[in-house]
This record gives sequence, C-alpha cells and structure tokens, in this order.
Amino acid sequence: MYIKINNNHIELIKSANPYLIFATIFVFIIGLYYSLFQSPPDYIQGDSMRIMYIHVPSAWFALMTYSILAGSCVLWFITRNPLFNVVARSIAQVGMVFTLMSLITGSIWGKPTWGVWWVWDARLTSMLILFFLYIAYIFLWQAISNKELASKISAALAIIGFINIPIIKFSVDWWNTLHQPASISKLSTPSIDISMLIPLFIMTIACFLFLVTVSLIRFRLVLIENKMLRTIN
Amino acid sequence: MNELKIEDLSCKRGESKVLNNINIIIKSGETLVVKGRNGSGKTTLLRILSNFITSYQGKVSLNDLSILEDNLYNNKFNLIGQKNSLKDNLSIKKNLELWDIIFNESLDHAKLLERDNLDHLINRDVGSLSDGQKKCISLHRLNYNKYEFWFLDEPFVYLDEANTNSLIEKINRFNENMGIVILTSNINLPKKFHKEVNI
Amino acid sequence: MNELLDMGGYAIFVWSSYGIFFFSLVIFFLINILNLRKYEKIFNKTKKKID
Amino acid sequence: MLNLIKRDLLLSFYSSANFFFTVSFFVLILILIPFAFGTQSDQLKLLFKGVVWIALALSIIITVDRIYNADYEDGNLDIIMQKNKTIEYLVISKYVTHWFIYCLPLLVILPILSFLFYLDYFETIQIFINLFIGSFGMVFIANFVSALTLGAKRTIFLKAIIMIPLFVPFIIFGSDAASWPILLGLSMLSFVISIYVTAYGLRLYGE
Repeated sequence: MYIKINNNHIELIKSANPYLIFATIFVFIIGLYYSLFQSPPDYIQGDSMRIMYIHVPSAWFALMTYSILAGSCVLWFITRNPLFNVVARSIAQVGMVFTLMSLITGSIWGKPTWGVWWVWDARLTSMLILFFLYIAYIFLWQAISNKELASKISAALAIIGFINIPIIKFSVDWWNTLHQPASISKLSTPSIDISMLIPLFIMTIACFLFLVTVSLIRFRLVLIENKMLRTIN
Repeated sequence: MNELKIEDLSCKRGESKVLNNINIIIKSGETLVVKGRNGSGKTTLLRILSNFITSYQGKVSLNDLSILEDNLYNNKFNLIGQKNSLKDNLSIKKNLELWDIIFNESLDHAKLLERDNLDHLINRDVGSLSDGQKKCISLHRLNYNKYEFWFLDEPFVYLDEANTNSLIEKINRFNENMGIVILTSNINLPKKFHKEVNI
Repeated sequence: MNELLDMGGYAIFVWSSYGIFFFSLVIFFLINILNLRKYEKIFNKTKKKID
Repeated sequence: MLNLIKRDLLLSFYSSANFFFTVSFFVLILILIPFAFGTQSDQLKLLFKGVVWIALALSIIITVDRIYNADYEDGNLDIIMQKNKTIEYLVISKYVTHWFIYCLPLLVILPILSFLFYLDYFETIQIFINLFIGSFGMVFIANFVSALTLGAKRTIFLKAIIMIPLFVPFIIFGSDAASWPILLGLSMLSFVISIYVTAYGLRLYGE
C-alpha cells in the first residue's frame, strides 16, 4: 500500500481547515460551559476537581501522540513511504504542547489536592521524561543540517524513546516502593459520576479536534518545507 | 589485470539527482579524471566507488563481481578525501604513527618525507601548518603500498607547482605498476591523463 | 457570579490552569498558522521565479 | 579491531589531558557534597551512594563529544570505516576503548573516595560492582547518542537532553545495592539496541 499525497489531497485539507477551526472553537465553548458551570463540584476535592477536565485529555493525547509518532517512525522504516515521516513531524510539536500542558495543569491541581506542586510518582515522572523525548526529537531534527538524514536520525531516536518509556515507568514504580513505602499519596480514583463524565467527554473531543486541526496545518507546513528543501537542493 | 566497470549508475542525494546514467570502464594502468562543476556529484561518485554509499541504481563491478559483494574490495583501494584526516593538536610524527596502526603497515616515514622535502616539518603540530602543507602530508598516505586503486578527491587543491608535478609523477609511477587512479578535479591539469569524464 | 469566580476557594488554581491551557493552545495555533502563511508566500515567490 | 583499540588508546595517551579532566571532574562533583550538606558521617554515606551515580552520568556526558566527533570532523572515520567493513566490530572496539579510557579510571579512584565518605569495605564493594555493571550500559548509550548526533551542531546540551532520560533507569537501580541483576539486564538490553543503532548512525553519516 503506497499512498502518495497529491494536490487534490492538499486542497481537501485546505478546504476542511475553516470548518475544523470552527468546530474546535464550538466544542471547546460547550466543553467549557459544562466543565465550569454545569458539572457539580466533587465532594472530596471541591471545585479544584474541574482542572481534571483539561488535565486528563491533554495527558491522554500526549501519550497517544507519542504512540502515533513512534508508530509512524517504525512504519516509515519498514515501508519507506515518506508520508509517515511527514505525519511524524507534523504531529510531534502538538504532542509536546499537550505534554507540557498536562504537566502544568497537573502540578496546579496537585497543590490544593496533595499540598505540594509535584509528586515523584511513576505517572508524573514518566510524563516529564516524555516531555524531554519530544524536545529531543524536535531539536535533533533542527540541529542536523542535512534534513533527509535528520529525519532518519530523529526517527530512530523516537523509537528508542518509545522503548524507554515503559522501562522508566517500571523503574520509578520500583524505586518508590524502595524508598518511601506506601507513603505516597496517589491520585485517588473513585468511580466517576456521570455528571462529570459528560464534560470530560466533550473536552476530550475538543482536544482531539484541536490535535487534528493543528496537525493538518502542520502537515501542510511540513510538505511546503520539504518542497522548498527540494528546490534549494 | 583489474577492470573496474560502472554501468548505468544513477544516484539521488535527497530529492535531487546528482549522477545520471554513467558508464565508465577503466583498466589496470589507467587514470581517470572526473570533471564537472561544483555539486555535480564528483565526490558522490568516489564515495560510491569506495562503498560508503550503497543505495544507488546501476552496477559497479570489479572484474565482473559487484563491489558490494566483494569482501576483499575494501582492502584494495586507498581513498584520500577532501578532509585531511590529521589531528590538529598532535605533531606530524604522532599522526603518522596513528595512521600506521590503522593501515596496519609501518613505513619508514623519515625517508619518505625527505624524498618529498617535508622532513623539516616532522615535529611540528599540524595546527601550525598551512593548508598546502596539510594537503601534502595528507597525500603522504599514498605511500602505503598494498593498494591497487587510488581514489583522490580534489588532490591538486592548495598544491603549488612543484608539488603538483611531483604528484603527477607519483600517479604515473603508480600507473606503470598497473595501478588504477581515479581523481576528481574542476580545474585544467597541466598534463593529459588517459581518460576524462565530464559529469 | 461571585460564587462562580470564587470556585469554592480554589479560584486561583482553577482559573490559572484554564487560563494557561487556553492561552498556550491559542498561541501555538497562531504560531503555526502564521508560519504556514509565511512559508506559502515564500514558496509561491520561488515557484514564480522557477516558472 | 585490535588495531583500532590500540590506535584509540595511543591517541588518548598522546592527548592525556582529556582523560585527566574527566577524572578530576568526577572527583570534584563528589568532593562538593560535604561543602553542601555538612560533614555528618551518616548523611555523607547516604548521599555518596546516590551522588556517585550522578557524577558518573555527568562524566560520561562530557566525554560523549570525543567518541566519534573528532574522527568524523577530520576525516579519520572514513579511513577507519573503510578498513573495518563490518561496522559492528568497529563499534565494539569503540565501546572497549571508551570504557577503558573514561570509566576505568573512575572505578579505580572510587575506593579511595568511598573511604573519604566513611563507607566500609562491604559497602564499597557493593557500590563498585553496581558502578562497574552500570558504567557499561551508560557507555553503550553514550556511544549511540554520539553516533546519532555526529552531524548536529556541536551542542553538548542537546546530547545531554537525549542521554539523561536514557540514564534514569540506571541511576534508579544503581543506587540500590541489591538490584545489580536488573542493572545487568539493562546493560545487556542497551548493548543490543546500541550496537545496531550506532552502526546505523555511522552508516548514514558515512554516506
């Protein structure tokens, strides 16, 4: 299966762009209405629970984006179809922003909940490492002047990072049981009420729409960059 | 008797094609001069011939055996690239010692350098030499004598007239001993060699 | 209205996290779309030159 | 392969300042502990076991520029790659020399340092074994990072960002004496990954 991007596809993406932007804004407004006004405050955490509606989707998409990134890098090495490289490069920066957002909102949520800005548990630590992996992928690509080479090298790095993430998660779990037995206050996850599930669901869709919109914009950007490199060479 | 054959060679660097359907046959005792403007793929051709670039269309074969499959091929050529392979912070003597180990062959460097009028430099740091002197020392690697091919990338750059002539003489002597030389150049050489190719 | 702004005592946390989140998303979106505009302009210019 | 090991050892002997700097860097990081945390012997013991890993990681990070970069920039890497057609052999000999030149001196000096920090013989041996196993894994990682970033502009910062996430498991397991089997496993895993990735990187930059 060899998909080749032609001008028709780009025109299609271009024409879909305004609708996508509109849909993203619309769903975000609905999501905001539900998460800030409509949903009740949590009976343990109070109104600080509302941070969850942006924190959880961004954490999900941070991980999902990295999986797509690493997956398309693997597929690129197998099939040699340059489309996968373009996908990887267009999605990486969105993933980095989501990772950063989940770290920031997470620590703002952590202050009222745990009383501290940061807890060294496996989930947060591996998220932090994920952020560094995104930085490494993006900046290594920029640092190498031969761009064809840069794509291959940074793709190899993305795959190695994907292997590293579960190792980190496992080792931090081990380390926590080793150093501070059971003293760690993890996120208590009580069964979520349906009234909280609705805003979370809407916000997830909104974040997904944002991911798609910006990825498609970056997709066009990366294609033009590639074309410009071609004409310069 | 060696015969190096390049058939229908095309190569892409990035998205631009640098070599397009090149056909060359070169036999023992001959010298090939590759000419062309900057960026036309002269260095790429030499790197294909020295097995660094392996993704290309067409076939390069030595005595009808593809160079990619010939396990002994890498020990048959001596490549002198544009970089001079010298450590700036070490003296020439130490640099030559390091080369001896990599090439697995110990030469009488004092004598060879005297022949090329370079013996007064032997204890100087490479960093203090001029570009021409560095190039001369870099070409000193041609004295390792197990090789059947010389691949020289822009060997005449920075060289003065006397050194140019002595290099040409060396190439001639190597040709008489049935060696094959492939060199790239984008200037006109004072002497005609056997074959010339424009790419 | 005041109750809403107060967020049950957690106002600073909730509003600041929502603010940072949406501010960054908008900035990131704008950077990309402006970059795209710029690149398209340059690309069309070079294309004309080649044609 | 032996040629290359001999050549690299000779080269590092000729420019021995590099090697001296790494050792003194390692020692200086550890010597800073008492200045920062006071001289209580219990505390120093505890801190030494952890900080020795940070010192090892940092010492390896500052040497990563010297593995392939110098040879790549002056063109010696071309000759070396031509003479060693199987690049995996080249990579293995680089592991050996890099470990010998930059990690062995640190391990040699470790017992002296550990006595300065009031550790007893048993603890010293435990740390030594862990550091011995872990340093191999770190060298493997440093090698492939060096090979992948050959063409990048000379920024030690970028290399550090790539390497530190990969060092995290080593540092976590290294500071616990009983987890040397896991360290061994990690080192083996990084060897398997590293040998392929390093050879891949070198081939790409050779083109």
